[in-house]
Amino acid sequence: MGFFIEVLIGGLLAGVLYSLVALGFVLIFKASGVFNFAQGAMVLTAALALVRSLELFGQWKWPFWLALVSAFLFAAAIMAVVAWGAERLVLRKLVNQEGIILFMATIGMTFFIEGLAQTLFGADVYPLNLGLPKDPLFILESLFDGGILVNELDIWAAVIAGMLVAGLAVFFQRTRIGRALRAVADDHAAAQSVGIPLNQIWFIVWLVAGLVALVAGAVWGSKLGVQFSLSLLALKALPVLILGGFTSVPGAIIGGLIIGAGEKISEVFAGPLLKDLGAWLATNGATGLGTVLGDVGATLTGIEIWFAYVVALLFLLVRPQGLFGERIIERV
Amino acid sequence: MSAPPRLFNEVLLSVENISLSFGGVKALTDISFDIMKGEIRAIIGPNGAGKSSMLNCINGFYHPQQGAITYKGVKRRRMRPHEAAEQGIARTFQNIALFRGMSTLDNIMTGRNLRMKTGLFWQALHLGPARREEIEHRRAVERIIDFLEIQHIRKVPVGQLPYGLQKRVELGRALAAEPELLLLDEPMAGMNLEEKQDMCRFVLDVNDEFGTTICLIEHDMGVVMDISDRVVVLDYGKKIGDGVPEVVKNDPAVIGAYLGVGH
Amino acid sequence: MALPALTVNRYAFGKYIKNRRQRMKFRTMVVAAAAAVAAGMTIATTTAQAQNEQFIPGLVYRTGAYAPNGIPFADGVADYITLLNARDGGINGVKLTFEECETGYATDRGVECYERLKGKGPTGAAYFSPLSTGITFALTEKAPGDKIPLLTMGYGRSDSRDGAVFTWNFPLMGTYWTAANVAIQHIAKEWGGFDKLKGKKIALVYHDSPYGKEPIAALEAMSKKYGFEFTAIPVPHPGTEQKSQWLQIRQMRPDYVLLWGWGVMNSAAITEAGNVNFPRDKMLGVWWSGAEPDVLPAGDKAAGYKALMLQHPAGKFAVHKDIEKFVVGQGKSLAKPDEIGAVLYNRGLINSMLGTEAIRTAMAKFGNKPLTGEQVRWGFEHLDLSADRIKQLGFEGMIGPIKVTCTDHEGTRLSRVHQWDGKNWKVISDWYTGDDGVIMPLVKDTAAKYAAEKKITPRDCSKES
Amino acid sequence: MIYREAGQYKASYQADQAIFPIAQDRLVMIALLAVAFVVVPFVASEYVYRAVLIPVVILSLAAVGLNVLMGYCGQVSLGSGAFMGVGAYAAYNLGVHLPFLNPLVCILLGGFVAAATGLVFGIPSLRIKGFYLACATLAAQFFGDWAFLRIKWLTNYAPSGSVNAPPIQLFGLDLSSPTAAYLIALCFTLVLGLATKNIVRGHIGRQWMAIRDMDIAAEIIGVRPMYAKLTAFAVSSFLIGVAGAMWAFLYLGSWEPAAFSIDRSFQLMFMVIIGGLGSILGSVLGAAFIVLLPIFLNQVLPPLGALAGLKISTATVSHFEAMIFGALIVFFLVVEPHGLARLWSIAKEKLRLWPFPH
Repeated sequence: MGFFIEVLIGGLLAGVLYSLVALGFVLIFKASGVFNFAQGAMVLTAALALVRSLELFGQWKWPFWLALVSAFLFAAAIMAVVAWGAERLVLRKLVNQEGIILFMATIGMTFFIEGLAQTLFGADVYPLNLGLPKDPLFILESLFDGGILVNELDIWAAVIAGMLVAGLAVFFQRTRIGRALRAVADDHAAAQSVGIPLNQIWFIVWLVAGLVALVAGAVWGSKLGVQFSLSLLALKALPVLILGGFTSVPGAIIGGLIIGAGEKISEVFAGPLLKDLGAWLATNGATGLGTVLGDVGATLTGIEIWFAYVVALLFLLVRPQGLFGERIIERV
Repeated sequence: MSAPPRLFNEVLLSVENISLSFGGVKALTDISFDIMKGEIRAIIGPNGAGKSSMLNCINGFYHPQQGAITYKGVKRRRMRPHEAAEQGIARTFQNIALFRGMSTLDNIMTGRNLRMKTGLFWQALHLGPARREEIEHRRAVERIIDFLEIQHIRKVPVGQLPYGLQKRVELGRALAAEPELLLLDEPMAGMNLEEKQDMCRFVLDVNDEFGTTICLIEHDMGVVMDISDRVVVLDYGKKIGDGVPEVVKNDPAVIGAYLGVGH
Repeated sequence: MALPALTVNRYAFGKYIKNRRQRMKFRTMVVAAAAAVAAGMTIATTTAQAQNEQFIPGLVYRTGAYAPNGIPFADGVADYITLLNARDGGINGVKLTFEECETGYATDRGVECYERLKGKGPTGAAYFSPLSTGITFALTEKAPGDKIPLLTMGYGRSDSRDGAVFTWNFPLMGTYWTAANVAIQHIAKEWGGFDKLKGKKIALVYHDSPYGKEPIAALEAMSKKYGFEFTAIPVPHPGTEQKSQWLQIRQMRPDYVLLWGWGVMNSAAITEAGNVNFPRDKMLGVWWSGAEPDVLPAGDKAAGYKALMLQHPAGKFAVHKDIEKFVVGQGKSLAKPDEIGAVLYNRGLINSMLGTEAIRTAMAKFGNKPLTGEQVRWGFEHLDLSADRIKQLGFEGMIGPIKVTCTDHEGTRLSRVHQWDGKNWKVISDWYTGDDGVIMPLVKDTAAKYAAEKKITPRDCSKES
Repeated sequence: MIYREAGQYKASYQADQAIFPIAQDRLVMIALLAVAFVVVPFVASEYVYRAVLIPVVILSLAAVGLNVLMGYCGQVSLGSGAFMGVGAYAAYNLGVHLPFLNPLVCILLGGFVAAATGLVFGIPSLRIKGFYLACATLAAQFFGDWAFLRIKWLTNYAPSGSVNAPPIQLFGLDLSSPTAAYLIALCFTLVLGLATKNIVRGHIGRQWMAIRDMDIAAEIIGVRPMYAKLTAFAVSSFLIGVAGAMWAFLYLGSWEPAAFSIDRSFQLMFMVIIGGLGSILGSVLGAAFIVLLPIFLNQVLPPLGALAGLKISTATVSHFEAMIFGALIVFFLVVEPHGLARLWSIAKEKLRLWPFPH
């Protein structure tokens, strides 16, 4: 039981990290209908800018807090440039194109941004230390033998994600720009007709997505070191998106939690469970079936790579618009 | 057209006590009427009266919660739209629903797909049965193209056509299926006088030459009163009138609905 | 002059605009295409090729997910060849030309590079080092036809050491089955003998690809032989997320964990091991999981982690002095200063050293002139580096003697273990030798299967000179 | 002047429905075929075969397959890499378990297995649309990746999970030379490409396009969405599967599952979109473009730098290559979102009017 809870918690915390990446996708999709594949590349770029400038300021013997703040500001500025480029050089020229064309354009951007980021900041692996604690913690030791293991960094990541979502909520609900963003998300043409400047809004949304990418990059970077593989995280966020719905911020969070927990639990328990079932069947007469099941159980490792997608897929079959997506009423 | 009313004696389709709602919103309430074989039947009513919803029920796109639809004497079970099409119901749409990436010819050819049966294998070879079939149906489609006088836009992608012509192509696509019942959803909306006259002519000719039963929704009262045999009037999802144009025209309830009296 | 009608027909006007736009588009495209072709033409002016040069190609990946590992290796490879040219004027008076081609770790790009470079120079490419499992597989098919040897130092198919079947493959210095065997030897030694393995649990955390799966067959065989319990835990590519694998390990409590990762997977594994408090000094990585980029991102958590060595350690040796003098000093080095002496940089040096020594060996037979791939293959098969020769070359302390034969394309089965102390890699073991009693049956078995699938008749090595 | 169709009258519907109704097009096509089959084998070097022609020809077929699904039927798929893999592994297993089958037959049969798999993974498309479907097809991709690695039977219990293609022979003739591989691939691609063209201009193709353009209207006029979508998935997967089997047998020879990873799926999608959605010719142009562009950039950048007096390192070249590749894709989409095929038809339009454009 203790182990199950441990896996569950581990999965939920991993899910939070997926959500961080998924959030960026949702923001941009909601506001501009663009499925932004470059989100992963933005995570990489932000993290590279952060870690390299931090390194540089460290060499200049700046105090850590100053270096850290300046590095974040520098990375944010880089993301602003990316957002500006995306809006000015790509989106603006592709207004009214089909979704798939826009999607394709963001893949083109992915190549460009990745190439540029590596040219500017290097292609090596750079350890990132933000002063976040990274030690394992054991909780509830009185209840379970050996306690439940959680990692401090993961908890910090969850706290940061929580703050980020809260911040976004305030931004969307309470600020003028936020309201404009929501208006644009509801209806581009209508928003434009009441005088909301679309281009400006798109820039802001890409900037916000860039800042989310910066946070994701900082957290993932502290975990893995800043390196190219960070851009592959985009793929981890996709099942979260289909489960949570492309347009829902809470969906990205809840979807992340479900996917995270689901894939960890399936990876850890599905194979052994089938193996045990096979062994039980084999000893209880059904030898043939037992062996087959045992073999299947033995094969059933490494399934987390597709398990999340299958969960999301099955869910979609029941609810094609995802967990929190808007219901589609078809008309002619 | 003050000719004496035409007489029909065979019911093609009858709608009995239909109710349809989306969530809490009632689109249709307890509607009954029938369509006789060979007639031109109009459905009129103010915006939001449920006219399009009614057509959607007839061709199986919406499924009414209550009531029954009997078509050709058979009470219909819940069905998908393409099954309605297989039984000989074709339609056009209020907002043009052509296949924008395809040419006029291909759009109308698609209308005949129900009658084209060769499988993938012959299609891939494009020989023998597949080629024969293609040419035979091309002939039929060319007759429709001639009938609608759209020869010159045969190979033009429909997305590039002006509105009036698109409407005509859409009619052609529906005709290509050689339907028994043709549902027209505002076929003349947004047209100028000349285009309307053309379209009226086509509708009447179709009814005359092919004996196709037609059920149309139209806002232009002049057109409706001129070409239809009988008219159903809907308002707020309820039927408020039904009968030959002369009677409906003078029905106080109908006048009230249109002029806003009594509400 | 009659004015045209003031009311412009909107439809026609729209059409005009559209045509105009299309024409503009078209013009842009034509101009762009013309510029590209012009650029291509300019490039086509090829530089004259000297006739007395030996061409050596380099397949590298300096970008993408594996770049952190690919860069130092590629720098080492290039720097050693630069050194030979600068210090010795090449090999026996034959100058070496070297050209890199970026594969990005992608198989089709690798094949393209191979095809592009194999015919360069007066005699074609001397040998190829594919540096990726996928590219190695694809080139193994093509090398026999082109008669170019493949130097796959410490990677590739483990059965390709059987030179009778794999005539053109040279997995010098060690295969994964050697690695697996040496790993178990080291664990047994730590525990005080092979009999101590009985009943113990050893887990393998591996990159879920042919590379990662390669050692499983050997480990399973040894688990039967020595009686330890063996569990293989796959990590899906790219290995950024390993929580479930390490939670399983925490639950299973193995006595030792072997790590067969590449790229980000290594540092992520070490980090997660720290997260579940699995002792790092009970982890042993393969030689592709034991370089600086694998431990640095994990920070303090990496301290104590061990890895097999492809014989050589990190640090600077005699050859590095020459590198400093002839390459770095002349501003010809590709490497950043702190890279020189890093594990993968040193491995790159050795890779080039073995390749060029094979050329030297072949020159002894075929003469001091640029050689064909076929002649270099002969050189590989007769490569024999004694301890003295290695000292001469400046590699003393890095590698042991190596002797390649027709039956043994691996040449040596020596290996050691080093440990990361948080700052540096420290050699902590003596030399081990791979046990052919364990490895050989596997090699024979799979090589025969390969020969059957490919309809290859193995060479009779007793008849080879 | 040269490209005039004036005076060419079509006397029958059959002539009007021909693939190349204009005589000049037919001539050009015949000339192209002659070059491809007769001239190329005499002039192409091995590099051209292995690095350019064979990949382009094989990936063209895969792109045609994906175009059937995406361009004609409007169903976005990111699982095409896996379907190539299904074709490859199916062909491999057929060869292993039925050794009397010729490898070329195995390649074709591999396509049928892929078609069956495509049918299964096409079922979600009946309910899911757009990007949701795109992401859902990733399930097929990752499931494929996993299955090829983990189900040992599929790789004939090879310890490392890598597999080898049998040598290609026909009637005792050894067909392992690059020329033979190229000609075989060319035949497969041409025949299947022609068959696909036939399908898309017939009533099944029209059903696909109807579903693509407006699925609801299509169903109302009698197109059965299930039949249309599933045939599209099956035909598409068949073509992609045959391409995958060729990729494995004729190009790689020996491969690991990563050869059919998600990168391949994205590459195919690039080809289809850059080439032009809903165009067979576009698929071929797209495949050529996407295969050749990186090679071109890679070869041209260093000398270009040298001209400018810079020595560009391999790393910089590859970073620049990525940047230029990405920028060119965006540029293309901005200039012509309908792809190379549309540019081609604009060019023909020009040629028709030339030299008197007004």
